[in-house]
Amino acid sequence: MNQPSQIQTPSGGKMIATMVLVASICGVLIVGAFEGTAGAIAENKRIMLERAVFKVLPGAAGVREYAATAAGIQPLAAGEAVPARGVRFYAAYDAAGVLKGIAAEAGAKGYADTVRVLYGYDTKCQCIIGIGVVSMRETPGIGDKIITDAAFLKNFEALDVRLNSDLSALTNAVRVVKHGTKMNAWEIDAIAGATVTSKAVGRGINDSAQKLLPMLVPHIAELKP
Amino acid sequence: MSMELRTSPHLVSDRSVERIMKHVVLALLPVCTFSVWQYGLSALALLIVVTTTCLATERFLNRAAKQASTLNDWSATITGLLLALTLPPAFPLWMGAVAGFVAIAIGKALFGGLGHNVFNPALIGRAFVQASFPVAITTWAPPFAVHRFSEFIPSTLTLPFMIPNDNAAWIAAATVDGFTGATPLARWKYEHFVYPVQDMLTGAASASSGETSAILLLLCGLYLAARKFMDWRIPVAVIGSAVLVAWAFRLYGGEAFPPIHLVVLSGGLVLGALFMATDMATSPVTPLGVWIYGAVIGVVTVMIRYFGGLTEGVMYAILLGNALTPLIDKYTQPRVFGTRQQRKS
Amino acid sequence: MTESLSQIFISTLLTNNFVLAMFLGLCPFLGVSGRLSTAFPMGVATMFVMLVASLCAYGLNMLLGYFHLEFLRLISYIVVIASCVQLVEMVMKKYSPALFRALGIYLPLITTNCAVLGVALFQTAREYDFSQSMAFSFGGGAGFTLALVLMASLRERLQLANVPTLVQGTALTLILAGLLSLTFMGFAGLGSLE
Amino acid sequence: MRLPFFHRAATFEHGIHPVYHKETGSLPIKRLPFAPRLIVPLSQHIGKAAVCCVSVGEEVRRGQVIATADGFVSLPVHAPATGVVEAIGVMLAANGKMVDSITIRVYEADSQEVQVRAPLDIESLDKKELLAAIQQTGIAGLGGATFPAHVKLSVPPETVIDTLVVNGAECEPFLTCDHRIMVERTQDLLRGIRYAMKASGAPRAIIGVEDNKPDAIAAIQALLPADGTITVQALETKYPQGAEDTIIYALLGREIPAGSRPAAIGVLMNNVMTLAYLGRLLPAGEGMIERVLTVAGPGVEKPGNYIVPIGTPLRFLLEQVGARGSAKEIILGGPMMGMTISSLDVPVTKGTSGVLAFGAEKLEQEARRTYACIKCGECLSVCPKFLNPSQLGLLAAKREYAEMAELYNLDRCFECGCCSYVCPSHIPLVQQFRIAKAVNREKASA
Amino acid sequence: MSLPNQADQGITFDTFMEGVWRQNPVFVMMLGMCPTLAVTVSAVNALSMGVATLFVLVSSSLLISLIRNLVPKEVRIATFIVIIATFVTLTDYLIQAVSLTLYEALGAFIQLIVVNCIILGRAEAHASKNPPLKAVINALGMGTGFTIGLFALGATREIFGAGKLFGMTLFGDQFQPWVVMVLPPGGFFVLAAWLLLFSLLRSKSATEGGHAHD
Repeated sequence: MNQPSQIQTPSGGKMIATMVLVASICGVLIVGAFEGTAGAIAENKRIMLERAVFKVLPGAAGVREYAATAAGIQPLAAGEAVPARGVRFYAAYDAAGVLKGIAAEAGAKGYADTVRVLYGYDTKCQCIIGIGVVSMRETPGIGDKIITDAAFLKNFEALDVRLNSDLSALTNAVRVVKHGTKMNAWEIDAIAGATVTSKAVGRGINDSAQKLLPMLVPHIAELKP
Repeated sequence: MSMELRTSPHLVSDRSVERIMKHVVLALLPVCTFSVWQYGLSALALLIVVTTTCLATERFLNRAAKQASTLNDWSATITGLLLALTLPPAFPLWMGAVAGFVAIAIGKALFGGLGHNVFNPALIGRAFVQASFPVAITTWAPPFAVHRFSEFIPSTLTLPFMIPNDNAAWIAAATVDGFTGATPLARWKYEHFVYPVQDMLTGAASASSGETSAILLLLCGLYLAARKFMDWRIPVAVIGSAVLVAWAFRLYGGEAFPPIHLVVLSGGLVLGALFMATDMATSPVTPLGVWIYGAVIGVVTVMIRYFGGLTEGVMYAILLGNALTPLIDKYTQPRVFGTRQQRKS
Repeated sequence: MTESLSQIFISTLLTNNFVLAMFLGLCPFLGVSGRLSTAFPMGVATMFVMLVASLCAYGLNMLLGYFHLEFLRLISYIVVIASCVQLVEMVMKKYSPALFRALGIYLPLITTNCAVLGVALFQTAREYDFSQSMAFSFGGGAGFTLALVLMASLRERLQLANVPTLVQGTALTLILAGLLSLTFMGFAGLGSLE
Repeated sequence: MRLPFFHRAATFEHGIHPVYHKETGSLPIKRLPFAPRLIVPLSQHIGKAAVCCVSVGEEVRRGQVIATADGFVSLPVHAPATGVVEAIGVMLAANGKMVDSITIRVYEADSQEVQVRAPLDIESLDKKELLAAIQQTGIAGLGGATFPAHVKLSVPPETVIDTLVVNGAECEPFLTCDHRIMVERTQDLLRGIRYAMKASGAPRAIIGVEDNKPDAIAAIQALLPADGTITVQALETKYPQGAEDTIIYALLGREIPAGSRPAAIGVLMNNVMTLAYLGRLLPAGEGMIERVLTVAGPGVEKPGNYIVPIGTPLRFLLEQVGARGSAKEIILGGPMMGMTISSLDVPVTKGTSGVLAFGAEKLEQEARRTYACIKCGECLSVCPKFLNPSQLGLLAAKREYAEMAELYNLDRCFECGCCSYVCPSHIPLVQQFRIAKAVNREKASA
Repeated sequence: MSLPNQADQGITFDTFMEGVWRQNPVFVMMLGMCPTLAVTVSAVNALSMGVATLFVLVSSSLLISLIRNLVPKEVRIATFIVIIATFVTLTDYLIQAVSLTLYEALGAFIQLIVVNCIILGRAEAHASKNPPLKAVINALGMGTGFTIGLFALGATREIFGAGKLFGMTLFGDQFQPWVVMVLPPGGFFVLAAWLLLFSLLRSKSATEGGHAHD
């Protein structure tokens, strides 16, 4: 980008013309590409989201995006930003249009980088009934067991995240305990040898649930069609 | 009479690289013996395989570079023994061989051999296998198992390039009480369990083959320091700074932080401080530099143990110290005689 | 999911060091790490430009978001960053000629440093807020400087070693980078407990 | 007297403890016979060579001036024996160069009486006259530096000397001639010290002696003047305790600023041998015609300290002390800083403090394998100048001579040899530094 | 990057092969290192990144070559960068439309193609001085060379690091992957190993007296 300072060269007019030409070519190309691919990309994103949500909420057939704020919940259009202090969540419905559950993203710093998971929340049992990993860079062979380790995933078949009586926080914070010492429904049995990653998942879910559920649960009825 | 013409000095001391290295090997032998007594055949096989690989790699690369053999300076032997001592006793032999090869090839030969390397070769070997085989390197075996002198631990004999054999059945049959497979540091980190001091002194805790008995290590280190084959300032700085930081955390952080004996006696702190951090080629030469270097290692070790994802940080702390060595050396040049502010008399 | 500022800073400085773990800014890393005397000013200059770029990108992203012109993000980032570098260069030349002499020769090089564009792109992708972006770019720049200085000091020492001819040059630098990267793995998970 | 238990000798930082081999320290000084021919170089000191004032065939008396000083920084030469001038011309000197020399054939049957000038009444001389008289003795620094004594003692008017340091450390292994001088010629030494104090204006003198010579310390202590102007101080036995920087630091705690002379911190230093000869020759009006030196090493049968006439060829000297046929390496001076010679035909000069003969065993020991620097840092912990020989050696290997001088103070190195001595990799550090300095000097002059 | 000006020469096979072999951007010129190392954890990623770069390289070379006589010297580089950024944005959207999984695997490194020195280097040294066809062929060569280099790295790292190639298991279930290979240090090591191999081959052929190409 070495633009010399002598702008008043004789070719000033030509320069501007060229730049305009280049800019317009580029503009056309970019806008064309954006318009041309927008549909496919949106479709891709939808499929990916659905796949992720359906995995953590078995039996779901449709997804809608919402944002929860202190003021209540509101639907989001595709790609729309979440209002400040709000939390994005997905409401999943079965083929009959009945609310199957809520999915939301949780993340916490793991061993290498942030571990991001999507968890499915069942409104009836007030528990988490499934998780799926969105992204992580944990050590293959150790940390990435959170995707495959059956015993670990069993923690999330009914992880207790009930709210307390005034609906301000979880009755029992989600805790990760040492492998083989899980006693309560709100505890997560860590993977032996992958404690850091296990803890990241637990911490992420706890943080997210503590924030989302008190805003969401009072308005849960609004989601039922 | 033909006269020899030389320039001064005409006297030399009896110090020599071989002599220093030979004594380090000598000082490591009790540690090796203890590890074999503790873990039996598997530890012995690991020591032999890793050391042999190191020597073979050194010889092979000597030949490739068309230079005289450098085996007789004993440095490859030290690398092999130290490397084996930092690996878990049940580490598959083929992985040990990989570690040995990497230690000599990448850790040393690429830089031009002994004296030119900038990182401790043994630690490069270990860091490489730690990154490559993270599961195997954190799989511990019980000490003083019943059949240790008649049977190998199954994972030891894993076929090359294969996933390690499962040791569960062997460990169950070995009838060791309360073997959890976790090191004292890990048990603190995840359970806040305080290992009894005597277990850690006598080697009854899970650990790498050479790290278990702090007393034995200290005795061997004392021998080296007393005979001036080792810079005593480095281990003092490493352990001293680690104790100081641990003490400060314990004082202000209370029960959230482990007791000091756990910091000093567990893991590889003593082994690393005495035998790894003191590697001459990769530690500073300046008088002030060695203290800074030691302190950095001690502090970083404690930081990684307390706040990092790993339970043990000595290896990485020493490697970081190695990486900082050229900088430390550069900025701690001694004050030349005759440049001090004169005292008015 | 909100990461604290110190977490972001430590992460970009050590755990996910821009050069050693993210491979950003490799070209200058390999090129300017021969001597300590150039490595440090280069690191500082890059750190400064990264802060400026991060600042610009943050503002620009808000602007583009407001007008729904996200598809122009890349093109505007690169243009704005390049102009910013020019501007910084000019301002520096005018108000601090000493600093300009020290850093000036490195500034044009930085324009095509992917660490600078990387900061802008990653902070956008991770949806960092303003202070997080600043912590991120500061940590990234500091991490870049750290890696550069370490590498330069190691290479200076190896100038005096008998490195085999075959290994000399880029291969040696890459192996050193690999070993440094291996060393920095020890910081993995720093600050992730508790 | 201090209690031995609390005794702590003064010392400097760093340095080494080589094996001393000071066996000859207990043997009394003996006189050697005259060699049939003596070769007397005209330049045995730092400065301008003397001007020959005799001619071939001329008879000279022992002690007679045969060459006169050429200016201030120059010394006269006295005939070491009665005989006839056989030749005047270039001859091989110990440093391997050809230098102008006077060859004297010694009269075998002569009584060899010393010709003296009129004895001096030193008390009556003023400073200038005293210095002139000192110049006439022809004494140069006998410790090996061969700086003319009167030049060293001439203090510029603006400089104030508060202490005369008398160097009796004799830290080089094997050498014991200073030791014997202190024991046997204590009176001469103290007289010489007083002359030097007078000439330089120093109000006090400290004699520093390594604590491996308790008999020397006792001998001096018994004769010290009551006014306390001259004291003796024990020094730790450590090499290089006798170097200018280190002994002044050990005794006074002062560092000579880099690149300066001791006078900059008000100190003047002289060797015990120099002052002992000054004390002996000056009142008698004699010239420097012989000196005491140590002959030792595994290559000689009768090691000891001998009075040797200046100009005695080493071949004759070694025959007299029974040199073994296996002697392969002859060193002039001490083993740490001395130099080897290429021929046995070179003569003893004023600066020759010792002659050491080594056999083949030593050469074998030195032919050890050299390794790359393993950066053990031992050289840094022995360098009395606090240099970084490790880094200097690495730079020297890559011929970065300019950087050695600019960044790592190469020029401060005085080649004491401590770093080479301790180096486990057997890197010839001092030798490399010498080359580096020479190259830098050449570049600077070019 | 200062290649000889080849404007007056015709199109030869070497116009293409130059970038593939003699001036291979990865192994010889050491250009575009960031994506080279960051995305080569698997053969698929490496290949996709290579193809994406190839696409940007070829299309930007074409456009730049077409307007090369219109662009004044002063704004040359600025123009090039804008053009390159355009095609990168284009690629970015295309990849999103094809596969979001791939897009997430490559991450921000697609957009970082903008600052890949090969592209600007080619634009400056070749495309701005040569007619469209020749520029495109040369860019194709360079892009192919880059892709080959990336693929070599990606394949090596995937084979060692996961025991797979293109996701297919190669050595059976019991193979122990060398995890370090897919971690950052492994990237540096593998590239260094390839470089060593290349220089070993070159020194071999040099000692055997063979400068066949010259």
